[in-house]
Amino acid sequence: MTSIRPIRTFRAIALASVLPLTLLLAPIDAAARDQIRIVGSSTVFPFSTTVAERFGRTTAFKTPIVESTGSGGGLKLFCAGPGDDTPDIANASRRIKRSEVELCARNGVRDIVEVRIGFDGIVVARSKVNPVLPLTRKQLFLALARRVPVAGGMVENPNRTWKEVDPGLPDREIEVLGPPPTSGTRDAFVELAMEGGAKQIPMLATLAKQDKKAFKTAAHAIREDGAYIEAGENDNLIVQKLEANPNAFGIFGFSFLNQNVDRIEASPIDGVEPTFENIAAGRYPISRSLYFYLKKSHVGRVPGLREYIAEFTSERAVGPDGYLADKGLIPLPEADRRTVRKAASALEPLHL
Amino acid sequence: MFLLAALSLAGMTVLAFHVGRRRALSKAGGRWGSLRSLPTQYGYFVALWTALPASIAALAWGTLGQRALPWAAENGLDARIPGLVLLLSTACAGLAWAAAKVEPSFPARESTERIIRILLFLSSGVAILTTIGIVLSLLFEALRFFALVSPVEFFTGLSWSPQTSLRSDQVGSSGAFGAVPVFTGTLLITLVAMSVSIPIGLLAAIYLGEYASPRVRSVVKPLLEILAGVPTVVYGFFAALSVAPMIRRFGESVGLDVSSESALAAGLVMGVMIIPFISSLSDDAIAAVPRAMRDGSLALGATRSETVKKVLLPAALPGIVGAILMAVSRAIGETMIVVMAAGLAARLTANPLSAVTTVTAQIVTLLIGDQEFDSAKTLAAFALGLTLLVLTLGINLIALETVRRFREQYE
Amino acid sequence: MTRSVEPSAPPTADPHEEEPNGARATTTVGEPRARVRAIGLNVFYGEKQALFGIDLAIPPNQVTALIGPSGCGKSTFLRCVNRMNDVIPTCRTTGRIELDGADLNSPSIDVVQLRAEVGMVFQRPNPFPKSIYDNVAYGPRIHGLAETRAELDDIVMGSLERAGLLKEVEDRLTEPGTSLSGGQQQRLCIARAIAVKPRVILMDEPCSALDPIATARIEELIDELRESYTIIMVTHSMQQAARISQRTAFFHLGRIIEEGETEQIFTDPHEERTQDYITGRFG
Amino acid sequence: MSSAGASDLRATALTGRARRRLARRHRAEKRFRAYGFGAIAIALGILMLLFASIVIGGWGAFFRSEATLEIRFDAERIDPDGLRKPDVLATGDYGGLVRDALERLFPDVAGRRAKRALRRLMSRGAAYDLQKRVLDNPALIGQSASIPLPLSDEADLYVKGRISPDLPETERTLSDRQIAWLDALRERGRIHTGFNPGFFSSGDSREPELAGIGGALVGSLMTLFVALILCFPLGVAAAVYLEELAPETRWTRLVEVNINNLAAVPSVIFGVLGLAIFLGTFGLPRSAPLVGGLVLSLRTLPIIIIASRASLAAVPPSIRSAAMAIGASPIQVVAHHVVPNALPGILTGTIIGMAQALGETAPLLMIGMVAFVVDIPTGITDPATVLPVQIYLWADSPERAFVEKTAGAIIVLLAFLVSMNGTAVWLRQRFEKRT
Repeated sequence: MTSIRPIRTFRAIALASVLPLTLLLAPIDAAARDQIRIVGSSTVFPFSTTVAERFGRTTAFKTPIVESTGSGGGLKLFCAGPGDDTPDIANASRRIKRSEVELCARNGVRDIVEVRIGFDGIVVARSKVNPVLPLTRKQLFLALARRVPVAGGMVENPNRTWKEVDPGLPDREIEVLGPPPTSGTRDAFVELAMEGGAKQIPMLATLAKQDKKAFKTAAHAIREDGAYIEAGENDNLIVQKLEANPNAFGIFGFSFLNQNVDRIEASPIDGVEPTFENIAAGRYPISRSLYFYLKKSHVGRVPGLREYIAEFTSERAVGPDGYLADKGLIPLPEADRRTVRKAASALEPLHL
Repeated sequence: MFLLAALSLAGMTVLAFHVGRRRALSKAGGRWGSLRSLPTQYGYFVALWTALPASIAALAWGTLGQRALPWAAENGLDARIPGLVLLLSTACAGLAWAAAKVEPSFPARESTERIIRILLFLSSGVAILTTIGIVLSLLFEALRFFALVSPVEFFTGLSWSPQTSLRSDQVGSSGAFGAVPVFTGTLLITLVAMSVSIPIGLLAAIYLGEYASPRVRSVVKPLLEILAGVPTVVYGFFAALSVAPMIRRFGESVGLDVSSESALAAGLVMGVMIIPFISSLSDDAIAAVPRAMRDGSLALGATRSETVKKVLLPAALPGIVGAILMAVSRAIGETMIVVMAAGLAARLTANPLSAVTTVTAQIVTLLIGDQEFDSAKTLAAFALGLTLLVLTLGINLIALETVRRFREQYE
Repeated sequence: MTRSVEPSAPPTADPHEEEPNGARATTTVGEPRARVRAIGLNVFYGEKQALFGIDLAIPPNQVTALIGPSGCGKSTFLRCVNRMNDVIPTCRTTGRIELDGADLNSPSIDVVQLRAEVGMVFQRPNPFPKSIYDNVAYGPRIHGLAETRAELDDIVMGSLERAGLLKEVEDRLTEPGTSLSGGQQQRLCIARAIAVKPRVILMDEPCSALDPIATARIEELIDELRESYTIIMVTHSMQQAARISQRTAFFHLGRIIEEGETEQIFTDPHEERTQDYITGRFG
Repeated sequence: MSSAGASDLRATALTGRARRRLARRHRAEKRFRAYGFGAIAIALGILMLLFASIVIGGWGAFFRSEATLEIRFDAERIDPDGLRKPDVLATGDYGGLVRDALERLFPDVAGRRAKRALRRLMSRGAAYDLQKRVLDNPALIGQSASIPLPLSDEADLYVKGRISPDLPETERTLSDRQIAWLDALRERGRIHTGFNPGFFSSGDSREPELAGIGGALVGSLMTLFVALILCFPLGVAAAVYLEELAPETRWTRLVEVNINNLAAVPSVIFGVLGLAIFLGTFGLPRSAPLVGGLVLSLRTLPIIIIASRASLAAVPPSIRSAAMAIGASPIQVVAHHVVPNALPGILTGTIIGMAQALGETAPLLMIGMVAFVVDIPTGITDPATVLPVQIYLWADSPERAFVEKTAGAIIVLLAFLVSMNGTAVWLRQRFEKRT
């Protein structure tokens, strides 16, 4: 035991054990917040962070902190209360729910400002190895719905191959990698593609007129027998899995298609290709709006909030030639942009 | 500011140590013999009484006084100053009180040791506090979930499909919350992982312990341990992008229908991650078998492998079983690999070639999803977490009990 | 290549090839019949030499006691006879050691077979964590000495009987070997060793961990076993050596100082150092 | 050499059956040995495969390409009113300077689209770089200088050879024209690829060519520091209490079961705990290394306690008896003799626990550390992120160039891990040599 001197070691240990006690002091240091805090959707995250970074670099304000928590988790934090320890902004890939607004109000978060920032197209894509396969929403519905109409009744989806869905399609097994039920992307896909497809089937179309609820139950359920594979929220991973598995289709956001044009190719839906122009013009059927929500009460308390909104709604950010377009955000029509900009700068509260 | 506070407290503690020691010496008139304890022990006594109350005060201020921060900010005050003052004055008071107690007849060592004993005892209680904290932070939300979904459905339902609606104007699909497929998925992946890691880990441990030269051992063992340290995110990519396609191609070449996200891929990679847990812990267990056992067997003319199989492994069994159970709970708790490679489809199947999901993967996706935060969907995560906690507790109790029984038998 | 007797000689894969005294292997003619014979045996642990040119002949069916102060190389010598030194990676042997004329360090020697021929009993009893029966049956099982269960039973019972343990454990054969007392455990280990029917039994201070009563029983047993086995025993107890051995070798600093009939060594040693040791003046 | 016959021990006694049996046993032995070797070969092979694939993919992250441009610091664009006020200088149109310089290099480029395509060759960071230069030295205004400025992520990938010009134009993110411009710049010797110090020193960025792991690295170190100074003393104290002082009671058994159970609780649940207790009850700030460290210390505590107990138990009882016999109190025995002797083992366990904490992602998801943080944190209550989270975030970014950055960050993380494991090994070997 020559290399360790017990007594000295003991003193070192004694001193080391004082150290954690000093940690208790750390909260003393927590001063009032001087930077914007943003939480929410992972879909809005790339755009929100781009604006935040630019805002931080070109103004005297600190760069906002943006967290990727998912829309629901973000709104939960947002609605937790009006204090400085809650976020100022929540990003969402869907509109806020009435029940969420009510909950916010119960917690003292009253004046919420809604800002719509643009569109996100949802694409159905496949590896470039195969030729482009145009699809219709009806075909998507028949391939992915849990129950489909056969001979006047609804049965568990019997279609194993695309050919069974539509004789014009190739004789390949149906395999689609898509978002899980917890995802806003899935939600939008179901509402726009599946519901749209269902409406083209006469039997369901009549049902839609008679019993809206029953129709939606039929239209929104996605099959769970393995043809539709719930892959995680990581769209990059889906893209790479498509490369490894050329027969599978993937469902994900437009910006990932944009960055991987050398590897994957999107199917035109109802004859419309998911291009920047088509989505912006509203021609592509599966696209949704992206939002962020802001606490009016924090404006003036947290430095830079007003300026951040101004930057986010400015033409150089969300315009057709703006830097967010480079990142894959599809701009709103010009009139909408103007309305949004005006409402946002006036901090008009949300009315559902 | 924090640094200033920490440094001043540390400084005061060191100062208190010297004050206590000097004071004891001067009271004793330089004659150590008249002191009941060593001078340094008086030092420790005073130092303890300086640092301890001050830290408790700081904690109290940090958690309670912090709430005063916004108020202070609005009134143009720096709320940190009173905290610092509180800290230093408590420290001074403690120092003064303890220093006054320093007398040659004062049993400083006993006094200090009593405090240290209490501190050590409290440290051991942190584990219990943590468990209580975990249970509490899961329980309430889990109860809210069970108010929405009956526990009978949760524990016995064979269909997991949290497809409830995201918005009120939508209609949810099945919205089934039967957790059985989620747990069987976990079981399946764990089984695959174990069937990789147990043979490889155990054989590696045996080779390193019984055959490899010390040089090889000293290089290979730490290399193996790196496998356990690689972040699971990295493994997730490896599983999803390298292993899964490989299995799929292989499966297609022999005419099997393999899902592109298979339990097999996730399980194999998880198994690789777990190898070092098994190999390191079993290596220790085998090395702990007395040398005399090994020599006794060899001296009877047993070959090394016979010695290993017939003497060492049975003797090391409790340790190995413990290692395996620890690895099992690690596999059950693993999240990222599954999220990336096994998919999220909850299917009741025993086929490792199909996509399954696990409890942890569901917890993560439920918690960070886009759905509304007051739905059964989000709350389900807490119910799953609580069930998982109870489950691992059960495994551990069994493990401890098994190990104890084996020990009794062999000691 | 005759340098190999020097401590600094490089380890050789095939030590007996460079055996400098190889010629003496043929000089066994005329000497008394020996079961184990060492000729110029050197053992090194790394750079350190533990045995220096040991020459020793051990006759069959006798108890040979190896005595000497701690660290003198007795146990090292013992472990050469069943090549247990192979377990130590740094250990290396030159010179010759024979069992019934067969060179034990020859590469053609199968260590596993050798150890079946040369049993060993250790300082501390080391029963396996198995039942009493399985402990004794271990050797016969691995060497395939019994074809049927009945044969195995015979071997086990016979060995326990010979080790004088059968009466004590007859009705508890399935209990773990570790449940026995120290002396019983040691006799179990002896039973385990003789179950393989070895020619030689090595004993490394077999009684040092036992109380006097258990020691007496073991000594009795050793004396009985002498009839059928050649026993080499390391001991620290002069009395024990005097009581039960027929021949004694005195080791000191890795060399044999003196070797011969026990009676002669203890009553009329030729060497002064032997005299000093057995009378307790050093050691 | 002895005769062949002499080498066979029981030449006459060994029957053919026994001989075959012996041969079979030796074959079994060889087989078993081969299995063991194979197991290690498989494990190490996978490790190598993993490392090789990461290093090949991520090596490029340590380099970046720059183009040297003739920048004219035009007062019109930066400081129209000529007052040299810093807040005016900060908002100047530095992107315009870069654009001007490019257009001077390629005067025949006309049309809005073409000019935009040309501008997109340069990183947005070029403007930030010029802004910093001017703020540091306002005298530059009105001057000209030739300055190396970063290329955009896609141009960088092309220069590094990761985008093939042979692909059809529609299948790559760079157009034929952009590639022609880059080739022209290269011919004129204006493009250099060199070590990218920014990768280690900068914080996160949405532009792959500007993004660095500096912030995450500092965040990781702070988080680990907090976790270490908490769980090391606590872990050792708990281990000492349980192993040395505590009587065998229900309480100690309860604690023991608890510790073993905590070691197995999924780490994501610790995140839930941190959210409820540290953020909810104690009101600590979100995304702070302080909270991350607290959560990770609870996660690592069981590992350290288990390792410390094992190494305390390995201290020979004779040392305790010896100290006890000269009249040391139990606490003194522990403090002066047992703990110092067990220290190497304790430290090894601590390092391994820390290495695991270093790689954790899931619990930090819950306490807000999965965040975009540009500023490098300066204290443990500043918002920060950690390396594995940075990897997780980059892996989810659409830009292709982040693939390389992700692998680069993984290399750094693995390097940390390997060096921590190395330290543990070194300690262990020192310890083994001593005893």
